[in-house]
Amino acid sequence: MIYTVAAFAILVTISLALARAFMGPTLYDRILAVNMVGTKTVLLIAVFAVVSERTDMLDIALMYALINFIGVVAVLKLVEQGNFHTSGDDGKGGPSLK
Amino acid sequence: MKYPVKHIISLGVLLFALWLGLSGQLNALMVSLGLASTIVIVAITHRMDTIDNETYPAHMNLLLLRFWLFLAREVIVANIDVIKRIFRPGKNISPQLFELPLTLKTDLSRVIYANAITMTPGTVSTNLDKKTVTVHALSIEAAQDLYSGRMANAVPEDYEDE
Amino acid sequence: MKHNLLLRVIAKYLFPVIALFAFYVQFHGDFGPGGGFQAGVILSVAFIFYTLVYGLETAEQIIPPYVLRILASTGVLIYAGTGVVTMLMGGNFLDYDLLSLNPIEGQHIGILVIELGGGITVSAIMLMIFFAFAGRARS
Amino acid sequence: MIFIELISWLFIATGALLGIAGGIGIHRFPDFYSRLHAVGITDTLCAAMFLIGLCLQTGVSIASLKLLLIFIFLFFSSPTATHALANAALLGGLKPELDEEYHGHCFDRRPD
Repeated sequence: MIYTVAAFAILVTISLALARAFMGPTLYDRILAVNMVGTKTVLLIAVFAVVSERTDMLDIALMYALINFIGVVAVLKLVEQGNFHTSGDDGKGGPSLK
Repeated sequence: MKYPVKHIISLGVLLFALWLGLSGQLNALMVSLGLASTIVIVAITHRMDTIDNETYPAHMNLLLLRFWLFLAREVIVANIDVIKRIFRPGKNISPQLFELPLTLKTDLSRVIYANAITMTPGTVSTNLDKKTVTVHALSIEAAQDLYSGRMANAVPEDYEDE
Repeated sequence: MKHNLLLRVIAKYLFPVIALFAFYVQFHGDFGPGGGFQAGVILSVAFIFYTLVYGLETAEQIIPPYVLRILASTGVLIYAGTGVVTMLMGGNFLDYDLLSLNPIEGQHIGILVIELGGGITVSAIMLMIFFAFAGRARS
Repeated sequence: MIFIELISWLFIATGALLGIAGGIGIHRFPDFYSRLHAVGITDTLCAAMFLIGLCLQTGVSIASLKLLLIFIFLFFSSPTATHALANAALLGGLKPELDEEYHGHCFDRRPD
Protein backbone atom coordinates (compact mmCIF):
# COMPACT_ATOMS: atom_id res chain seq x y z
CA MET A 1 0.00 0.00 0.00
CA ILE A 2 2.56 2.54 1.12
CA TYR A 3 4.82 1.31 -1.66
CA THR A 4 2.18 2.14 -4.24
CA VAL A 5 1.97 5.66 -2.82
CA ALA A 6 5.76 5.96 -2.81
CA ALA A 7 6.16 4.71 -6.37
CA PHE A 8 3.35 6.98 -7.52
CA ALA A 9 4.94 10.01 -5.86
CA ILE A 10 8.28 9.22 -7.45
CA LEU A 11 6.62 8.89 -10.84
CA VAL A 12 4.87 12.26 -10.39
CA THR A 13 8.21 13.84 -9.51
CA ILE A 14 9.85 12.24 -12.52
CA SER A 15 7.15 13.55 -14.84
CA LEU A 16 7.48 17.06 -13.38
CA ALA A 17 11.23 16.88 -13.94
CA LEU A 18 10.71 15.56 -17.47
CA ALA A 19 8.42 18.49 -18.20
CA ARG A 20 11.20 20.80 -17.08
CA ALA A 21 13.67 18.88 -19.22
CA PHE A 22 11.52 19.47 -22.28
CA MET A 23 10.62 23.07 -21.46
CA GLY A 24 13.91 24.16 -19.94
CA PRO A 25 14.95 27.46 -21.48
CA THR A 26 18.67 26.77 -21.16
CA LEU A 27 20.78 23.70 -21.69
CA TYR A 28 21.71 23.63 -18.02
CA ASP A 29 18.06 23.39 -16.98
CA ARG A 30 17.74 20.28 -19.09
CA ILE A 31 20.84 18.68 -17.58
CA LEU A 32 19.56 19.55 -14.10
CA ALA A 33 16.20 17.92 -14.81
CA VAL A 34 17.82 14.83 -16.27
CA ASN A 35 20.05 14.51 -13.21
CA MET A 36 16.95 14.72 -11.02
CA VAL A 37 15.21 12.03 -13.06
CA GLY A 38 18.25 9.83 -12.51
CA THR A 39 18.21 10.28 -8.74
CA LYS A 40 14.50 9.53 -8.59
CA THR A 41 15.01 6.42 -10.72
CA VAL A 42 17.52 5.15 -8.18
CA LEU A 43 14.87 5.57 -5.48
CA LEU A 44 12.26 3.85 -7.65
CA ILE A 45 14.54 0.86 -8.17
CA ALA A 46 15.25 0.73 -4.43
CA VAL A 47 11.53 0.75 -3.62
CA PHE A 48 10.93 -1.98 -6.20
CA ALA A 49 13.78 -4.06 -4.78
CA VAL A 50 12.32 -3.92 -1.28
CA VAL A 51 8.79 -4.68 -2.52
CA SER A 52 9.83 -7.70 -4.52
CA GLU A 53 12.36 -8.72 -1.86
CA ARG A 54 15.11 -9.08 -4.40
CA THR A 55 18.33 -7.86 -2.85
CA ASP A 56 20.25 -8.08 -6.08
CA MET A 57 18.16 -5.24 -7.52
CA LEU A 58 19.90 -2.94 -5.05
CA ASP A 59 23.16 -3.55 -6.92
CA ILE A 60 21.45 -2.21 -10.01
CA ALA A 61 20.27 0.85 -8.08
CA LEU A 62 23.82 1.52 -6.90
CA MET A 63 25.11 1.06 -10.41
CA TYR A 64 22.46 3.43 -11.75
CA ALA A 65 23.44 6.12 -9.24
CA LEU A 66 27.03 5.73 -10.36
CA ILE A 67 26.38 5.90 -14.08
CA ASN A 68 24.00 8.83 -13.61
CA PHE A 69 26.62 10.85 -11.76
CA ILE A 70 29.44 10.10 -14.19
CA GLY A 71 27.15 10.71 -17.14
CA VAL A 72 26.29 14.18 -15.86
CA VAL A 73 29.97 14.96 -15.34
CA ALA A 74 30.78 13.75 -18.86
CA VAL A 75 28.01 15.82 -20.45
CA LEU A 76 29.14 18.88 -18.50
CA LYS A 77 32.72 18.38 -19.63
CA LEU A 78 31.54 18.15 -23.21
CA VAL A 79 29.40 21.28 -22.85
CA GLU A 80 32.16 23.21 -21.13
CA GLN A 81 35.05 22.36 -23.43
CA GLY A 82 33.57 20.84 -26.56
CA ASN A 83 35.88 17.83 -26.36
CA PHE A 84 37.19 15.23 -23.94
CA HIS A 85 40.93 15.52 -24.31
CA THR A 86 41.87 18.92 -22.91
CA SER A 87 42.49 18.91 -19.21
CA GLY A 88 40.92 22.36 -18.95
CA ASP A 89 43.83 23.81 -17.03
CA ASP A 90 44.11 26.93 -19.11
CA GLY A 91 45.02 29.24 -16.24
CA LYS A 92 41.76 31.16 -16.45
CA GLY A 93 40.72 30.07 -12.98
CA GLY A 94 37.27 30.86 -11.75
CA PRO A 95 34.74 33.22 -13.24
CA SER A 96 34.61 36.86 -12.27
CA LEU A 97 31.55 38.18 -10.58
CA LYS A 98 31.99 41.74 -11.71
CA MET B 1 57.75 11.31 -2.19
CA LYS B 2 55.94 11.74 1.07
CA TYR B 3 53.33 9.06 1.06
CA PRO B 4 52.50 7.63 4.45
CA VAL B 5 52.08 3.90 4.72
CA LYS B 6 49.20 4.65 7.07
CA HIS B 7 47.09 5.89 4.17
CA ILE B 8 47.67 2.74 2.16
CA ILE B 9 46.70 0.55 5.07
CA SER B 10 43.60 2.52 5.98
CA LEU B 11 42.45 2.54 2.35
CA GLY B 12 43.02 -1.19 2.11
CA VAL B 13 41.14 -1.95 5.31
CA LEU B 14 38.26 0.29 4.25
CA LEU B 15 37.98 -1.34 0.84
CA PHE B 16 38.15 -4.84 2.28
CA ALA B 17 35.40 -4.03 4.77
CA LEU B 18 33.34 -2.67 1.89
CA TRP B 19 33.90 -5.91 -0.01
CA LEU B 20 32.76 -8.02 2.93
CA GLY B 21 29.68 -5.83 3.31
CA LEU B 22 28.76 -6.01 -0.36
CA SER B 23 29.45 -9.69 -0.77
CA GLY B 24 28.09 -11.23 2.42
CA GLN B 25 29.75 -14.51 1.43
CA LEU B 26 32.34 -15.72 3.87
CA ASN B 27 33.80 -18.75 2.09
CA ALA B 28 37.53 -18.89 1.44
CA LEU B 29 37.30 -18.34 -2.31
CA MET B 30 35.29 -15.11 -2.10
CA VAL B 31 37.34 -13.67 0.73
CA SER B 32 40.60 -14.33 -1.08
CA LEU B 33 39.21 -12.82 -4.28
CA GLY B 34 38.22 -9.76 -2.25
CA LEU B 35 41.71 -9.53 -0.85
CA ALA B 36 43.18 -9.76 -4.34
CA SER B 37 40.82 -7.06 -5.67
CA THR B 38 41.71 -4.79 -2.75
CA ILE B 39 45.41 -5.19 -3.45
CA VAL B 40 44.95 -4.44 -7.15
CA ILE B 41 42.91 -1.31 -6.43
CA VAL B 42 45.34 -0.03 -3.81
CA ALA B 43 48.16 -0.55 -6.30
CA ILE B 44 46.33 1.43 -8.99
CA THR B 45 45.49 4.21 -6.51
CA HIS B 46 49.11 4.35 -5.43
CA ARG B 47 50.16 4.65 -9.07
CA MET B 48 47.68 7.50 -9.60
CA ASP B 49 49.09 9.30 -6.60
CA THR B 50 52.65 9.05 -7.78
CA ILE B 51 51.73 10.29 -11.24
CA ASP B 52 49.39 13.19 -10.61
CA ASN B 53 51.15 14.26 -7.40
CA GLU B 54 48.04 14.52 -5.29
CA THR B 55 48.14 12.31 -2.25
CA TYR B 56 45.08 10.40 -1.30
CA PRO B 57 43.51 11.92 1.79
CA ALA B 58 42.46 8.73 3.48
CA HIS B 59 42.13 9.24 7.17
CA MET B 60 38.86 10.21 8.71
CA ASN B 61 38.21 10.86 12.34
CA LEU B 62 35.41 11.12 14.81
CA LEU B 63 35.09 14.86 14.26
CA LEU B 64 33.59 14.02 10.88
CA LEU B 65 30.82 12.04 12.54
CA ARG B 66 29.96 15.02 14.74
CA PHE B 67 29.97 17.22 11.66
CA TRP B 68 27.53 14.88 9.93
CA LEU B 69 25.11 15.13 12.84
CA PHE B 70 25.42 18.93 12.68
CA LEU B 71 24.86 18.79 8.92
CA ALA B 72 21.78 16.58 9.25
CA ARG B 73 20.13 19.19 11.46
CA GLU B 74 21.10 22.01 9.10
CA VAL B 75 19.73 20.12 6.10
CA ILE B 76 16.36 19.55 7.77
CA VAL B 77 16.01 23.20 8.82
CA ALA B 78 17.04 24.45 5.38
CA ASN B 79 14.65 22.04 3.66
CA ILE B 80 11.70 23.35 5.65
CA ASP B 81 12.69 26.91 4.76
CA VAL B 82 12.94 26.21 1.02
CA ILE B 83 9.64 24.30 0.98
CA LYS B 84 7.95 27.25 2.63
CA ARG B 85 9.39 29.48 -0.09
CA ILE B 86 8.13 27.16 -2.83
CA PHE B 87 4.54 27.34 -1.60
CA ARG B 88 4.54 31.00 -0.60
CA PRO B 89 2.61 32.97 -3.22
CA GLY B 90 4.05 36.02 -4.94
CA LYS B 91 7.66 37.05 -4.72
CA ASN B 92 9.21 34.42 -2.51
CA ILE B 93 12.95 34.53 -3.11
CA SER B 94 15.76 37.08 -3.13
CA PRO B 95 18.71 35.41 -4.85
CA GLN B 96 22.25 36.41 -3.97
CA LEU B 97 25.60 35.62 -5.51
CA PHE B 98 28.68 36.37 -3.44
CA GLU B 99 32.19 35.29 -2.68
CA LEU B 100 32.99 33.90 0.73
CA PRO B 101 36.59 34.02 1.99
CA LEU B 102 37.93 30.66 3.13
CA THR B 103 40.04 30.14 6.21
CA LEU B 104 40.26 26.35 5.96
CA LYS B 105 43.73 24.91 5.58
CA THR B 106 43.49 21.70 3.56
CA ASP B 107 41.87 20.81 0.26
CA LEU B 108 39.83 18.09 1.91
CA SER B 109 38.18 20.44 4.42
CA ARG B 110 37.54 22.98 1.65
CA VAL B 111 35.78 20.29 -0.34
CA ILE B 112 33.78 19.13 2.70
CA TYR B 113 32.73 22.74 3.32
CA ALA B 114 31.70 23.33 -0.30
CA ASN B 115 29.74 20.09 -0.40
CA ALA B 116 28.04 20.95 2.88
CA ILE B 117 27.02 24.32 1.44
CA THR B 118 25.58 22.62 -1.62
CA MET B 119 23.86 19.96 0.43
CA THR B 120 21.83 22.43 2.48
CA PRO B 121 19.09 23.65 0.16
CA GLY B 122 19.01 27.41 -0.11
CA THR B 123 22.73 27.72 -0.75
CA VAL B 124 24.76 26.26 -3.63
CA SER B 125 28.50 26.61 -3.99
CA THR B 126 29.18 27.52 -7.60
CA ASN B 127 32.95 27.85 -7.59
CA LEU B 128 35.72 26.75 -5.28
CA ASP B 129 39.37 27.67 -5.19
CA LYS B 130 42.08 27.90 -2.54
CA LYS B 131 41.02 31.29 -1.19
CA THR B 132 37.31 31.74 -1.78
CA VAL B 133 34.11 29.89 -2.41
CA THR B 134 31.43 31.48 -4.59
CA VAL B 135 27.94 30.87 -3.29
CA HIS B 136 24.51 31.34 -4.78
CA ALA B 137 21.95 31.74 -2.02
CA LEU B 138 18.19 31.68 -2.34
CA SER B 139 17.55 34.24 0.35
CA ILE B 140 19.32 36.99 2.22
CA GLU B 141 18.89 35.10 5.51
CA ALA B 142 20.67 32.03 4.20
CA ALA B 143 23.50 34.21 2.92
CA GLN B 144 23.88 35.95 6.25
CA ASP B 145 23.85 32.67 8.08
CA LEU B 146 26.70 31.47 5.92
CA TYR B 147 28.58 34.71 6.51
CA SER B 148 28.38 34.24 10.25
CA GLY B 149 30.83 31.34 9.81
CA ARG B 150 28.79 28.89 11.84
CA MET B 151 29.15 26.11 9.31
CA ALA B 152 32.79 26.85 8.49
CA ASN B 153 33.66 26.49 12.17
CA ALA B 154 32.00 23.10 12.33
CA VAL B 155 34.00 21.63 9.44
CA PRO B 156 36.60 19.25 10.82
CA GLU B 157 40.14 20.41 10.13
CA ASP B 158 42.83 17.94 9.31
CA TYR B 159 45.94 19.40 10.89
CA GLU B 160 47.95 16.26 10.36
CA ASP B 161 48.01 16.59 6.63
CA GLU B 162 50.03 19.72 6.00
CA MET C 1 37.66 20.56 -15.38
CA LYS C 2 41.15 20.35 -13.99
CA HIS C 3 40.74 23.65 -12.18
CA ASN C 4 37.74 22.23 -10.36
CA LEU C 5 39.14 21.43 -6.94
CA LEU C 6 35.99 19.76 -5.70
CA LEU C 7 35.70 17.28 -8.55
CA ARG C 8 39.38 16.46 -8.27
CA VAL C 9 39.17 15.46 -4.61
CA ILE C 10 35.87 13.62 -5.07
CA ALA C 11 37.24 11.69 -8.05
CA LYS C 12 40.12 10.62 -5.88
CA TYR C 13 37.70 9.31 -3.28
CA LEU C 14 35.24 7.66 -5.64
CA PHE C 15 37.72 5.84 -7.85
CA PRO C 16 38.57 3.02 -5.39
CA VAL C 17 34.92 2.56 -4.45
CA ILE C 18 33.76 2.27 -8.05
CA ALA C 19 36.63 -0.07 -8.89
CA LEU C 20 35.81 -2.27 -5.90
CA PHE C 21 32.18 -2.35 -6.97
CA ALA C 22 33.34 -3.47 -10.41
CA PHE C 23 35.33 -6.33 -8.90
CA TYR C 24 32.33 -7.27 -6.76
CA VAL C 25 30.10 -7.47 -9.83
CA GLN C 26 32.83 -9.44 -11.58
CA PHE C 27 33.08 -12.21 -9.03
CA HIS C 28 29.45 -12.44 -7.97
CA GLY C 29 28.05 -13.11 -11.41
CA ASP C 30 26.55 -16.40 -10.29
CA PHE C 31 24.80 -14.98 -7.20
CA GLY C 32 23.27 -11.81 -8.58
CA PRO C 33 23.13 -9.71 -11.71
CA GLY C 34 26.54 -9.18 -13.18
CA GLY C 35 29.42 -10.97 -14.73
CA GLY C 36 32.43 -10.17 -16.81
CA PHE C 37 30.91 -7.78 -19.33
CA GLN C 38 29.14 -5.56 -16.84
CA ALA C 39 32.12 -5.53 -14.51
CA GLY C 40 34.43 -4.60 -17.36
CA VAL C 41 32.22 -1.68 -18.24
CA ILE C 42 32.03 -0.48 -14.61
CA LEU C 43 35.80 -0.71 -14.22
CA SER C 44 36.33 1.26 -17.39
CA VAL C 45 33.75 3.79 -16.19
CA ALA C 46 35.89 4.35 -13.10
CA PHE C 47 38.86 5.14 -15.33
CA ILE C 48 36.73 7.27 -17.63
CA PHE C 49 35.63 9.35 -14.66
CA TYR C 50 39.25 9.79 -13.66
CA THR C 51 40.12 10.78 -17.23
CA LEU C 52 37.30 13.32 -17.37
CA VAL C 53 38.56 15.07 -14.26
CA TYR C 54 42.32 14.77 -14.61
CA GLY C 55 42.69 14.93 -18.38
CA LEU C 56 43.68 12.44 -21.03
CA GLU C 57 47.44 12.87 -20.67
CA THR C 58 47.48 11.89 -16.99
CA ALA C 59 45.24 8.90 -17.61
CA GLU C 60 47.42 7.70 -20.46
CA GLN C 61 50.41 7.91 -18.16
CA ILE C 62 48.67 5.71 -15.61
CA ILE C 63 47.57 3.10 -18.13
CA PRO C 64 49.68 3.45 -21.25
CA PRO C 65 47.94 2.26 -24.45
CA TYR C 66 50.37 -0.63 -24.87
CA VAL C 67 49.32 -2.00 -21.45
CA LEU C 68 45.71 -1.83 -22.63
CA ARG C 69 46.57 -3.80 -25.75
CA ILE C 70 48.38 -6.42 -23.68
CA LEU C 71 45.44 -6.66 -21.25
CA ALA C 72 42.90 -7.01 -24.08
CA SER C 73 44.79 -9.90 -25.61
CA THR C 74 45.46 -11.49 -22.21
CA GLY C 75 41.74 -11.64 -21.58
CA VAL C 76 41.07 -13.40 -24.86
CA LEU C 77 43.96 -15.78 -24.14
CA ILE C 78 42.49 -16.66 -20.74
CA TYR C 79 39.14 -17.31 -22.37
CA ALA C 80 40.46 -19.42 -25.22
CA GLY C 81 43.14 -21.01 -23.05
CA THR C 82 40.51 -22.45 -20.73
CA GLY C 83 38.81 -24.02 -23.72
CA VAL C 84 42.08 -25.46 -24.98
CA VAL C 85 42.90 -26.83 -21.53
CA THR C 86 39.59 -28.65 -21.39
CA MET C 87 40.23 -30.03 -24.87
CA LEU C 88 43.66 -31.25 -23.76
CA MET C 89 42.01 -32.93 -20.82
CA GLY C 90 39.95 -34.92 -23.27
CA GLY C 91 36.68 -33.01 -23.38
CA ASN C 92 35.03 -30.54 -25.71
CA PHE C 93 35.96 -26.87 -26.05
CA LEU C 94 34.99 -25.13 -22.75
CA ASP C 95 33.88 -28.38 -21.17
CA TYR C 96 33.97 -27.07 -17.60
CA ASP C 97 33.14 -30.37 -15.91
CA LEU C 98 36.67 -31.64 -16.37
CA LEU C 99 38.36 -28.75 -14.57
CA SER C 100 37.88 -30.40 -11.21
CA LEU C 101 37.13 -33.86 -9.91
CA ASN C 102 33.67 -32.74 -8.95
CA PRO C 103 31.77 -31.60 -12.10
CA ILE C 104 29.77 -28.94 -10.21
CA GLU C 105 32.90 -27.44 -8.74
CA GLY C 106 34.45 -27.63 -12.18
CA GLN C 107 31.57 -25.61 -13.61
CA HIS C 108 32.09 -23.06 -10.88
CA ILE C 109 35.80 -22.62 -11.53
CA GLY C 110 35.29 -22.59 -15.29
CA ILE C 111 32.69 -19.83 -15.19
CA LEU C 112 34.83 -17.76 -12.82
CA VAL C 113 37.92 -17.97 -15.05
CA ILE C 114 35.99 -17.32 -18.25
CA GLU C 115 34.29 -14.28 -16.73
CA LEU C 116 37.64 -12.98 -15.56
CA GLY C 117 39.00 -13.17 -19.09
CA GLY C 118 35.89 -11.49 -20.46
CA GLY C 119 36.05 -8.74 -17.84
CA ILE C 120 39.68 -7.92 -18.54
CA THR C 121 39.11 -7.76 -22.28
CA VAL C 122 35.93 -5.71 -22.07
CA SER C 123 37.40 -3.11 -19.72
CA ALA C 124 40.58 -2.79 -21.78
CA ILE C 125 38.67 -2.46 -25.05
CA MET C 126 36.19 0.04 -23.57
CA LEU C 127 39.05 2.19 -22.36
CA MET C 128 40.80 1.96 -25.73
CA ILE C 129 37.61 3.07 -27.45
CA PHE C 130 37.21 5.95 -25.03
CA PHE C 131 40.83 7.06 -25.36
CA ALA C 132 40.56 6.90 -29.14
CA PHE C 133 37.30 8.86 -29.06
CA ALA C 134 38.57 11.44 -26.60
CA GLY C 135 41.86 11.97 -28.39
CA ARG C 136 40.19 12.22 -31.79
CA ALA C 137 40.44 15.96 -32.25
CA ARG C 138 43.88 16.25 -30.68
CA SER C 139 46.22 15.21 -33.51
CA MET D 1 6.75 -4.56 15.33
CA ILE D 2 3.78 -2.54 14.10
CA PHE D 3 5.47 0.47 15.66
CA ILE D 4 8.54 0.20 13.40
CA GLU D 5 6.21 -0.36 10.46
CA LEU D 6 4.35 2.85 11.23
CA ILE D 7 7.55 4.86 11.59
CA SER D 8 8.85 3.57 8.28
CA TRP D 9 5.55 4.47 6.60
CA LEU D 10 5.86 7.94 8.05
CA PHE D 11 9.37 8.29 6.64
CA ILE D 12 8.36 7.08 3.19
CA ALA D 13 5.28 9.31 3.09
CA THR D 14 7.37 12.35 4.09
CA GLY D 15 9.86 11.46 1.38
CA ALA D 16 7.08 11.24 -1.19
CA LEU D 17 5.71 14.66 -0.20
CA LEU D 18 9.18 16.19 -0.30
CA GLY D 19 9.78 14.73 -3.75
CA ILE D 20 6.58 16.25 -5.12
CA ALA D 21 7.42 19.57 -3.43
CA GLY D 22 10.80 19.59 -5.15
CA GLY D 23 9.13 18.75 -8.45
CA ILE D 24 6.79 21.70 -8.04
CA GLY D 25 9.75 23.84 -7.00
CA ILE D 26 11.57 23.42 -10.28
CA HIS D 27 8.53 24.88 -12.00
CA ARG D 28 7.87 27.66 -9.50
CA PHE D 29 11.34 29.18 -9.38
CA PRO D 30 12.23 31.66 -12.10
CA ASP D 31 15.79 30.90 -13.19
CA PHE D 32 18.31 28.09 -13.38
CA TYR D 33 20.24 28.96 -10.24
CA SER D 34 17.18 29.05 -8.01
CA ARG D 35 15.96 25.76 -9.48
CA LEU D 36 19.17 24.21 -8.22
CA HIS D 37 17.88 24.75 -4.69
CA ALA D 38 14.59 23.00 -5.45
CA VAL D 39 16.47 20.01 -6.80
CA GLY D 40 18.57 20.15 -3.64
CA ILE D 41 15.49 19.24 -1.61
CA THR D 42 14.77 16.13 -3.58
CA ASP D 43 18.40 15.11 -3.63
CA THR D 44 18.98 15.34 0.10
CA LEU D 45 16.09 14.98 2.49
CA CYS D 46 13.72 13.19 0.13
CA ALA D 47 16.27 10.52 -0.77
CA ALA D 48 17.28 10.21 2.88
CA MET D 49 13.67 9.72 4.01
CA PHE D 50 13.00 7.07 1.38
CA LEU D 51 16.14 5.13 2.11
CA ILE D 52 15.74 5.28 5.90
CA GLY D 53 12.14 4.15 5.55
CA LEU D 54 13.15 1.23 3.35
CA CYS D 55 16.01 0.39 5.74
CA LEU D 56 13.49 0.12 8.59
CA GLN D 57 11.40 -2.21 6.47
CA THR D 58 14.20 -4.59 5.68
CA GLY D 59 15.68 -4.71 9.17
CA VAL D 60 19.33 -5.53 9.76
CA SER D 61 20.43 -7.48 6.71
CA ILE D 62 22.59 -7.24 3.63
CA ALA D 63 19.78 -5.30 1.94
CA SER D 64 19.83 -2.53 4.53
CA LEU D 65 23.60 -2.37 4.21
CA LYS D 66 23.27 -1.86 0.48
CA LEU D 67 20.60 0.78 1.01
CA LEU D 68 23.01 2.52 3.36
CA LEU D 69 25.69 2.32 0.69
CA ILE D 70 23.35 3.88 -1.90
CA PHE D 71 22.59 6.60 0.65
CA ILE D 72 26.28 7.35 1.22
CA PHE D 73 27.02 7.30 -2.48
CA LEU D 74 24.16 9.68 -3.26
CA PHE D 75 25.33 11.99 -0.52
CA PHE D 76 28.80 12.17 -1.98
CA SER D 77 27.75 12.43 -5.59
CA SER D 78 24.66 14.62 -5.72
CA PRO D 79 26.22 17.78 -4.20
CA THR D 80 29.22 17.22 -6.45
CA ALA D 81 27.02 16.96 -9.52
CA THR D 82 25.10 20.09 -8.48
CA HIS D 83 28.33 21.97 -7.88
CA ALA D 84 29.75 20.88 -11.23
CA LEU D 85 26.53 21.93 -12.96
CA ALA D 86 26.45 25.36 -11.27
CA ASN D 87 30.13 25.85 -11.99
CA ALA D 88 29.70 24.93 -15.65
CA ALA D 89 26.75 27.32 -15.96
CA LEU D 90 28.68 30.15 -14.33
CA LEU D 91 31.74 29.55 -16.51
CA GLY D 92 29.48 29.21 -19.53
CA GLY D 93 28.25 32.74 -18.93
CA LEU D 94 24.72 32.14 -17.71
CA LYS D 95 23.81 35.18 -15.64
CA PRO D 96 21.74 34.61 -12.51
CA GLU D 97 18.72 36.80 -11.78
CA LEU D 98 19.78 38.55 -8.61
CA ASP D 99 17.76 40.56 -6.16
CA GLU D 100 18.28 44.23 -7.06
CA GLU D 101 17.52 45.49 -3.61
CA TYR D 102 20.38 43.83 -1.77
CA HIS D 103 22.95 43.02 -4.38
CA GLY D 104 26.18 44.98 -4.21
CA HIS D 105 26.11 46.73 -0.89
CA CYS D 106 25.09 44.09 1.56
CA PHE D 107 28.21 41.95 1.57
CA ASP D 108 30.92 44.51 0.93
CA ARG D 109 32.20 44.01 4.43
CA ARG D 110 31.91 41.02 6.63
CA PRO D 111 29.17 41.62 9.20
CA ASP D 112 30.18 40.89 12.77
